[in-house]
Amino acid sequence: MEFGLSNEQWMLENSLRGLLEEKLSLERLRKVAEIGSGFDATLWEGLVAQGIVGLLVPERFGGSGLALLDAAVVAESLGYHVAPAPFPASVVMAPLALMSAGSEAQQAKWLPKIASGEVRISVAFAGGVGQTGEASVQLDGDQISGLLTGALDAGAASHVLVFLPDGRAALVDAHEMGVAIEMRGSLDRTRPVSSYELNDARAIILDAANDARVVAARVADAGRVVLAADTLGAAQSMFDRALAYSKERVQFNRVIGSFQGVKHTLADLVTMLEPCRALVWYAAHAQDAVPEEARILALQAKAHLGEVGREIARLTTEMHGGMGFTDLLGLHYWFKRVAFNRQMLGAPEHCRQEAAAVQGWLTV
Amino acid sequence: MEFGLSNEQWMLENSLRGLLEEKLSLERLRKVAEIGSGFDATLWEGLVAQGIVGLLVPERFGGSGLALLDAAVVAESLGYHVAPAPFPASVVMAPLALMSAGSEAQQAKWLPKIASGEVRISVAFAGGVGQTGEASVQLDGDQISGLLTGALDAGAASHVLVFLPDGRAALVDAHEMGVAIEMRGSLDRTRPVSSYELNDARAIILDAANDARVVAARVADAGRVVLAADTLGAAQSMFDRALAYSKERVQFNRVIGSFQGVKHTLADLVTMLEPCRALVWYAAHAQDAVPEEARILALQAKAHLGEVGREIARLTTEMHGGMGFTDLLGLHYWFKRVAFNRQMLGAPEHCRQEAAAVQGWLTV
Amino acid sequence: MDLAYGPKYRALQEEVRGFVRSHGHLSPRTGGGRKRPDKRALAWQHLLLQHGYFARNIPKEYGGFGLPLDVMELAIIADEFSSAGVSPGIMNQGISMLVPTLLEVGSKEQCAKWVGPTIRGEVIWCQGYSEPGSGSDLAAAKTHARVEDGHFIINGQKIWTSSAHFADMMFLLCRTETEKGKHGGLSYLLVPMSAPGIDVRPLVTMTGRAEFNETFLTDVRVPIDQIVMRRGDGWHVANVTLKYERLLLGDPNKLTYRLARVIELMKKTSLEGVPTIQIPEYRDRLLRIQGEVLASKFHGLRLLSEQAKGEESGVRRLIVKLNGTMIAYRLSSLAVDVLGAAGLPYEPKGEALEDDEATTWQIDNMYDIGLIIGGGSSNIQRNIIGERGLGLPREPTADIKLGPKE
Amino acid sequence: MDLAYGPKYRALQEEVRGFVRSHGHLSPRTGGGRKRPDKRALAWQHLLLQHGYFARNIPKEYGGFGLPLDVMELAIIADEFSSAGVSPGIMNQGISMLVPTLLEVGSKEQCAKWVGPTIRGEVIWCQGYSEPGSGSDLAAAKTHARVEDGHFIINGQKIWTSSAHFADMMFLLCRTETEKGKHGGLSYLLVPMSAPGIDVRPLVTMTGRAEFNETFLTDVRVPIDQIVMRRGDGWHVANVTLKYERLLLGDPNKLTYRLARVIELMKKTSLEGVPTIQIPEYRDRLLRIQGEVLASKFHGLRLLSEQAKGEESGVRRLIVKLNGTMIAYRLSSLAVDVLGAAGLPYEPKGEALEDDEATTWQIDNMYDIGLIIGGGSSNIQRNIIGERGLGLPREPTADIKLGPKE
Repeated sequence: MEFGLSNEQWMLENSLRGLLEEKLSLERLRKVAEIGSGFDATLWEGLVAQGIVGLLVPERFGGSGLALLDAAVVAESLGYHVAPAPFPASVVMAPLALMSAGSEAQQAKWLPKIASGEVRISVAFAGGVGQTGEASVQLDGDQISGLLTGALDAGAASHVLVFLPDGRAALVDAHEMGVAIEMRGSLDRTRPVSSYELNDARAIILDAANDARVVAARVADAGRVVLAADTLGAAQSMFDRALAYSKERVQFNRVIGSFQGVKHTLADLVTMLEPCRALVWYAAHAQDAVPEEARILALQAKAHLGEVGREIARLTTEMHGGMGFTDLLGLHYWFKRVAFNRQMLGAPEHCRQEAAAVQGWLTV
Repeated sequence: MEFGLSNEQWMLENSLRGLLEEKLSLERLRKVAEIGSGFDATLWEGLVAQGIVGLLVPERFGGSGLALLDAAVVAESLGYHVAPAPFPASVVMAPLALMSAGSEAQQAKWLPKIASGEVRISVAFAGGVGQTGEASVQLDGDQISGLLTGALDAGAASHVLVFLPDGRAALVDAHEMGVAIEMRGSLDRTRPVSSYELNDARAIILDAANDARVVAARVADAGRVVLAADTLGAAQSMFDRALAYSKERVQFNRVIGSFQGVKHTLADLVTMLEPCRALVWYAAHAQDAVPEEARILALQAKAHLGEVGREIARLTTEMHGGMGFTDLLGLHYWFKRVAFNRQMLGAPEHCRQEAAAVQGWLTV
Repeated sequence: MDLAYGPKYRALQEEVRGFVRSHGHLSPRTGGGRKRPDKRALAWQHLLLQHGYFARNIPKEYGGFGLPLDVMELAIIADEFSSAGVSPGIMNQGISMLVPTLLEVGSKEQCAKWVGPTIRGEVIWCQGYSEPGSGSDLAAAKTHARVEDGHFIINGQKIWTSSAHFADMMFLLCRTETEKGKHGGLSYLLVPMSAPGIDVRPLVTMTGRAEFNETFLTDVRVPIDQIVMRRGDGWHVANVTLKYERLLLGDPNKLTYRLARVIELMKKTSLEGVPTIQIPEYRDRLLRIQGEVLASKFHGLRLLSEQAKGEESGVRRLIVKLNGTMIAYRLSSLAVDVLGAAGLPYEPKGEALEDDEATTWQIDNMYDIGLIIGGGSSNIQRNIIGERGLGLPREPTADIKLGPKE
Repeated sequence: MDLAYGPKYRALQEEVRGFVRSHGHLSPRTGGGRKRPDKRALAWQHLLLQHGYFARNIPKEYGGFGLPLDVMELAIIADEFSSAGVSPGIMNQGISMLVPTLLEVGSKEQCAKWVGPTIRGEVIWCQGYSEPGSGSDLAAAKTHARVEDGHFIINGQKIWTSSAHFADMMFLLCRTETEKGKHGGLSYLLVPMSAPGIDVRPLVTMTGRAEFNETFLTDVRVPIDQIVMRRGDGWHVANVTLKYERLLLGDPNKLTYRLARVIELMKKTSLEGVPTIQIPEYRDRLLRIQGEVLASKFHGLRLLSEQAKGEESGVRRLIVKLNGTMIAYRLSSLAVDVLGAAGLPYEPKGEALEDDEATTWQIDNMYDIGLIIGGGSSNIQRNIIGERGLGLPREPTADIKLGPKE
């Protein structure tokens, strides 16, 4: 028995971190952020080459057939480097939706293309996941119309997967007639915020789900776990930088990390942060292996990392003094990634409320 | 214009503090706490002699005709010394209820006796103030029956004033037939927790109120302000002691107050605590002078002091190290007073909910 | 406690209401301080000064209205202006920090020369305190000035000089007495930004906007009488200014105003159809902060009252910045939260920010962190509160002197 | 992550279930540690040891079951025992702190002599660390021992010696090498409480109960071989014990158990007719803490797993106490809150405490503060985490040595 990552998982993380360190200097990050699409073609190629894009796709469809825990390991590394890559929706949620709700034929058609990086699918919910913003879509036969806000990974997506209020999922080609996408500048320049306007666009309904609502919740939960893992990485990165800074920066003739004011704050932050890793790991593991705990853990991991991430983002910024507030160190990219993750797919308050409902503590 | 206490109020406080320092040594406190009735006859005589017992009673009925702000000043001093004295109910809420809801004859009969200290009235609510615990009373003509828990100042009370669920107030002689009181050991040994069992006891209805519910809320709010002031005093006392201790106690060859760990905590505590004084003053003042803000301020003062008090009570206890956890310094009397005040007449969560309702932010 | 409106106050209230009714349409938008006041703002400022609704207690000979301090009057004016939504006048570092500093420790000549133009909004100041190597440890400033034929010749670099790109003047902390040690070697100079040798470079912050600058000074010449107090008194003067900065940064009026904005926002935004002000988890957070804001507001009135009576405020005054900046941050965090995913679109560079609720709140939230850091980070505030306010001993080896007691 | 139950684990699970079914009725009440185990508890302990459900990984020659550490096995046993509500065995300072210390740094003879009787519950230990003048600064201990004809002669005073009034033995930190400086002069002795010259006086705490003692030692004689490691090694040994104390005090199993109790309580208590678990303001607090408890629980499993694999846990292990004690406090605070005014009746001295929900929670809440203070206050924990865990430099003049790295 082992509570922790396997050697394979550590290796996966290692090689990914190598890639990210190589491809994603701060200058490069600034350039990609300038564009704001959340997509870096060179980095994407690297992810494809490492087999990360087809992480969850079964081997028979050309993927690696790995588990959500592996995806969480990847997400933590991506968050650590605020990598501009369409991962949560395109690499995790969309293939998971296809695997859970797609027919054999649909899977055979789409999963190989996902694994090869050829198709990148954005995901949007029309209600039900605690996300603010407008969303109203109607399905008429195989034609879909309406407005969708807060689509994930839409920056360079070829398709969008729409979750209808009843839980059914409809796949729409982003370049079809009747699909208009509006990208808006996002707080997190490594992740776009996009809206889709659909006017009688052709939709492919994933139709093999027994219970569409269950699938929708499962996909949302997987996204939550991955966002939590991403926040974990981003927060860890900010913590590491603040720690290093506190050992270098001298004020009042002392390295600032020798002052209890700074030292105790760092101690409090690591005390908050370190247990989050085990929570994220187990929450990811539970999605595949412990169904009876899966929902609570996804919701709690998302909520808890949202809270811890915010505290760490603020306090590590403060620890850098005025420099932390400037653009110069680029710390703010991490700050904003944490803020973005907190608000997507249900903010902490909503996730806790849903976790209460799952446990029967909420009479509707 | 002046935002602050008048010279008279400072004098009132000064002479009261003199009395309390003289009469209420830690040994004396321990003895009274051993009994647990929340009543110290010697101290009570002193309070009568200083005119504090008739503070709110109009001069024509033998009192001083002062305002709730004066009562708050007194309450802060009583809290500072964890004085075992039936003040919130007997000196503030009961006379206020008589003045607001009693007929001229009722006032003429009872208020002079209150001012002289001869009559001490406990107050209990049968619902409606956010207090947990059982309460169910029925009024049948002038006979009252039922169970009341959480009565304030019942330790040495001659009477109990019962607020019925509809807001009407009934005065019952504690020594009459059909009145049974059960005193239970209280967490705060300077304030008893008492229940009354009433069996066809004779009740005098205060019958001059236009709107009984308004009066009940007003009385509860006055109690809340006074409990908040009491917490302010108790918390200030704990803070003062922790500050003094941090200047004396040496560990690692340094006075502990020179460590940022201790210094910054004290700074945080004073930053929390000091603005509370202005809040309590204004909340008290508003009860008499600013009716449109009175409810919100009473509820918010109670809630805010509940939260601040708890933090200060815990952290100042911690700052005393192991000694803080013992009985030796007696710090725990203050700790428990703060805990008691927090829970009575509506805990913080309830008070905030009621404040939301008052502001129209709660649709029922 | 005497907060009752006597006839004098009722008269003032009537007067202000009348003014707002008849002149309110001339008011510029409220807020600002990040730009040079435009014509409209200058004209409005002139009107306010004429009526004594601004600089009411500054002596007439310096351009103020010359009345003795009366907190109630100020509260009435502030209330009427804010409830009518008209601008209470220009807010900037010159007005809030330099003017009270000059009035407290400057010479008569300096007050006569600078106070008037500054409060009229004609002269804009920036603050030359922090340097890249001395953010918290201000007294370690390396920028220095030597004296040569009746002038200081200044060389060095300052950072966080907000408004430097449009300011007329800088109040500058620099080292003039090399032999006098860390704190004793500093002086406080008034430097025209038009002087040759000053180079201002914008500094982009985490919000994506250039709210601050770095300012490089190379052989900048300033006449020797452009000093506040004497050579070597700079640390004392700087601390007077910092005292006013702390009060400015924790200003409870701003908290009250922001609380009202959050309440408005929570009535408008909704989550799955329910207004967020009705969602108990958010509402309870709002109410907790409301309690804190109320306490801060009345605490502010108490401080003003003590000031009017000439009483010592001690630690009560020192806590204002630490308290106020954290509450402001909690408020903007709540606003960001209730906006949810709809709060993520962000366009910080456009002009029409006022209508872009999401961007405005995100900027506020990040700027609040800047304010927690600026003007002495929270840990510096805690040292000041602990040491000056509570009399706790200093760190054994820290050699900082914390300046004069307040 | 390999948490799947292989056949070996399913078999163990079956075995434990069978044991609980057939023997569960023999279990004493869970909890305790504040009293000497009674006959029933001793018999139950004996059964557990026989079956390897206690001391499973302690070598056979010392009275354990002698199996290699397998975290999953321990988790299965703990789960089955707790879900059946039967006692997992005796918990006390001897078992949780002294036994692992001896196994780590004690001699074979000491292990052979003390481990068995201690895990059987026959020998009860108390901790002689803190002194009135050295609560946080343990190494400043003044209690000293001189050597005389093959004995240590001990004089001094210890405080916070919980269980001293019924303990058989004390592990004691005292000064033996006067010439060797603060940390180098200490030794770690094993002292029989029956030795002449020991005087135990109860110390009443804020709960109103005598949970601790002061212990006075006057010319107490102990044979010279009753020392763990060598003279002058006391600070090292004490820190080994403190490491286990930190893990004990932050035990995540206790948090999980307590969370379940709070949930039960919140289903039972109501405010104006609504169960408190349905009141969003309380429920949201519960859920926040649930998130923290879950994180702590899995973090604990991770630590066990690292231990089993012989990996370094570093800072991850050091945070356990700071983290766990604060969460425990927040849980008991929530319990006290939902009890409201009904939580105020308090009878700490009676025997039938278990049924008195109000008193039990109030005691827990205060005791939690005691645990935050005890075993190294939170500020001491933060220093340890910062300095040993994160490699931050020490205070410049503090002359404490923090003992061996973990």
